[in-house]
Amino acid sequence: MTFFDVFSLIISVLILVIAFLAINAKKLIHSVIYLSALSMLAVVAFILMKAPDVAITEAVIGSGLVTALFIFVLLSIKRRDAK
Amino acid sequence: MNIILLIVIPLLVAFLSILVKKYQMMLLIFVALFNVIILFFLKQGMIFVGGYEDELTHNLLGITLFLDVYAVIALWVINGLILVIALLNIKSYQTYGTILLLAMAGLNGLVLANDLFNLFVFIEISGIAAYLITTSNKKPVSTFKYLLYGSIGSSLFLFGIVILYAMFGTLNIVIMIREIEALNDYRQLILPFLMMFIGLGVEAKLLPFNHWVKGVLGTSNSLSGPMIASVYMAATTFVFGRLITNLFQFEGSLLLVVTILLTVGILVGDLMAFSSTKVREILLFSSIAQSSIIVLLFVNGLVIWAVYLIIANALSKTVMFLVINHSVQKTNDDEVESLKGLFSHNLLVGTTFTIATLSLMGLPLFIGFIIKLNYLTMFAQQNQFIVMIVILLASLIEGIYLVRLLIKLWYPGDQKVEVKYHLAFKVVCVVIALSLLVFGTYSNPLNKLDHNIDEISEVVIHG
Amino acid sequence: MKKFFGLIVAFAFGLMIILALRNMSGFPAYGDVNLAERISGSYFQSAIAELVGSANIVTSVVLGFRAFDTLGEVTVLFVSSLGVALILDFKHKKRMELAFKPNFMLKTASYILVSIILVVSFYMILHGHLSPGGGFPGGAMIASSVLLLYLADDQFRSKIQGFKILESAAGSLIVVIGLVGLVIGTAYFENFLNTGVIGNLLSAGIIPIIYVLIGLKVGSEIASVIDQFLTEEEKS
Amino acid sequence: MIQYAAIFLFALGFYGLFVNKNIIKLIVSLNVMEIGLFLFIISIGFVSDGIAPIVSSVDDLGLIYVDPIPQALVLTAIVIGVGTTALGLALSKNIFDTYHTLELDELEAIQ
Repeated sequence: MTFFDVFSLIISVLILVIAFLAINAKKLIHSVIYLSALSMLAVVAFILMKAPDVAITEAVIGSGLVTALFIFVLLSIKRRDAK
Repeated sequence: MNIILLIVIPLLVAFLSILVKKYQMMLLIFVALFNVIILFFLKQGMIFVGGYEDELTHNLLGITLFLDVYAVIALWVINGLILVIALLNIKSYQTYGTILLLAMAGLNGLVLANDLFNLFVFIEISGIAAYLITTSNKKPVSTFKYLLYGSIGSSLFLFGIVILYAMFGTLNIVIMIREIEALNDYRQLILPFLMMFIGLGVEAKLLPFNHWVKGVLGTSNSLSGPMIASVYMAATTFVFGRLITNLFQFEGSLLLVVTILLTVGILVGDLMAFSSTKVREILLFSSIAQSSIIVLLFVNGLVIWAVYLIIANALSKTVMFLVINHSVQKTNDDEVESLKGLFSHNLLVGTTFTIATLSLMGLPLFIGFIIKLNYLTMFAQQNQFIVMIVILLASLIEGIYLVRLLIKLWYPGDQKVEVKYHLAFKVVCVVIALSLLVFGTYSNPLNKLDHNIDEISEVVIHG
Repeated sequence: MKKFFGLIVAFAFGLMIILALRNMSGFPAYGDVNLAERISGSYFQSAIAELVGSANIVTSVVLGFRAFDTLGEVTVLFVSSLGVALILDFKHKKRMELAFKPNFMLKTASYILVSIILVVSFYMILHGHLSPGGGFPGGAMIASSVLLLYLADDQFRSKIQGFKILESAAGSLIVVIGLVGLVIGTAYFENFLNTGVIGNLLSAGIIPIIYVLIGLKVGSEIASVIDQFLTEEEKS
Repeated sequence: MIQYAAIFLFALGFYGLFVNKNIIKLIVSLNVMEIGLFLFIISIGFVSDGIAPIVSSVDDLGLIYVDPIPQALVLTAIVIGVGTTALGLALSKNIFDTYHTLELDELEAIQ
């Protein structure tokens, strides 16, 4: 098993664990953070599969902007709840 | 006159229309008129976007668009109805001009696409435009459900496309058909076909995923009702038909599963319509049943009658949804009881509504009868008796609840219902009702259309 | 308990797909794909690669052979930013106050950081046809620099009208370049400029121009979406 | 190996859509499903000893490359996914402003 196979095995297991946590997290903020971590792992998987273009796009858009939008919505919800 | 103008001009005008917010409805009317005029000068055939036609191996490098008789009819239905609906809603829905422009571009692209991933992109464009059209119902929860089901459907469709690409190495529908025919072992292709069938089935209101229809159409208004119920349904069923007749090979167990799914869909749709008392719910459940019948016709290869059924259904549903939604908006009460005697005051609109319903039911003298008669005889020839029995039973139930609806709407109850229909309304309803009547009695232009639809597969095969 | 049962069903669903894919003879196993059978094999022949002329073959596919998909996808972003504006349109908008109050140091430091991000994103957009990256990540970086300004500076409100004009201008220019290809050449989105030598900065005809326009459009659209999410109803 | 993980991720996203009732959680599981789908698409085009499809000059067009078409498809699909997610989040913000809850069963009870 070359380094390449071992590393992709670790990444696959990690992706499945983090995805399960993202779906079944109790608090919303945790599930959003797990989603962002999942997106970063997907970037690593894209690099493993020799797709640099997609890796950069997923990194900037997936874990950058989508997580920011989620957190803004959660912020406005927590603010509205507090009132 | 290149067919690509039908997609590109609405996009260009939509991009520019966000600067001139006030005139977006006017721009929409101009572009719709422009599209309808262009339809006269289009020549059929295949065009290459980007000009990448590789003469050496003659395989198509880039994306291609394909126009044949089937697509011309679809374009006529889509652009004509969007022009009509836009004209009627010009005052009440000012801010939806740009979204309707993009919906038109997406639907035209949907019908013309000859590349699977391009088809997925246009499904997304027209889908997102549809979610925004339903926001006019002011019901964010049902819009969110529609968005969710739409995204699930298009993800499944993309999954099916990718499997086909992995197996055949191409995304071009014409080449894919040749390769599938060369393979002709349907058991290999059950997974992608089933995924694409369910993926598109979400948009065409088929059984497994049509939970969103009740929320969206149940609270529809005079813009989102006709758009979703007739224009979007016509476009998606046209694309569905093209894929089913040419790409998918339905045999053996796959055919059995799909037929069961559709027949259950027909019965469930009609029974739900039978049992509901809200006017809009009756209409939306009958349109679910109609779309399942249409897809059933495509699956059994009756392409011509499925096309006529789509046109007849689109026309009658536009009239019915326009009339009902307009009256429900005025009285803002959904129950059939509250609309009793609606037509006793405005007779013209009432007669057009009755013509549309009778043609939907398939009574003689209307186009619905000819279609139903022919496809039932076709089924008899293919001796599929279970399907015939189901359709007869469904049309019986349909007859009962539509007649019951008509009686209630005609004969006035206790309180007086006064709903005014402005002139443009009456003109549109009369024109559509007349076309239903004319094609019912004098149907040889349709037969002329018959033979050149027949060779859809030949044209597609030879490319 | 329901979760555990659901998990079993999901695992079975995934397993079923894998087994179905396995016994499909046409479906290649992971990794042993022969590009010659696929259409993409012909993208690497020198005659055809010269036709488009971009060193990054993925960009030649995204903007050359399958340019119509990218046009469709730019429309999707346009529709979704239009939709977000339609859904969240309050009468009188007010910036949403965040919990922390940024002090002076954060504000000045963030302006320096924003300029660095912008430089990187313009580099990425301009070299879209040479190195990985391109219009989409470049545009998203422009939007993330606007996001940084929002977070670092409390009173910052980007000029929405400016983004709208930039977005509509870039979008219509992309479509017009396609139409010019139709008028001059034979087909829509035809590469009518000469494609030069693969690997140079000024190669691949209209592709760098379109990628710059896409970068500006994606950047302005996501920035206006972020602005919509960070404003809320003024409680008057 | 990553292809199996991608298919299981897709199935996990499906499971998330059926199990969750909270609107934000639904959007999260929709994103999980789409990430799984993108990983699957890229794994289709992977060639075992190929290199990234970036050509430095004309003469080394002969090397073994990875399939560029799935990467082009995923580039488009990622941005389409962002569009749908932004719309879904705007809708959820609108729903919360009017109904003050994000649980689907409570919302259906209200409607």
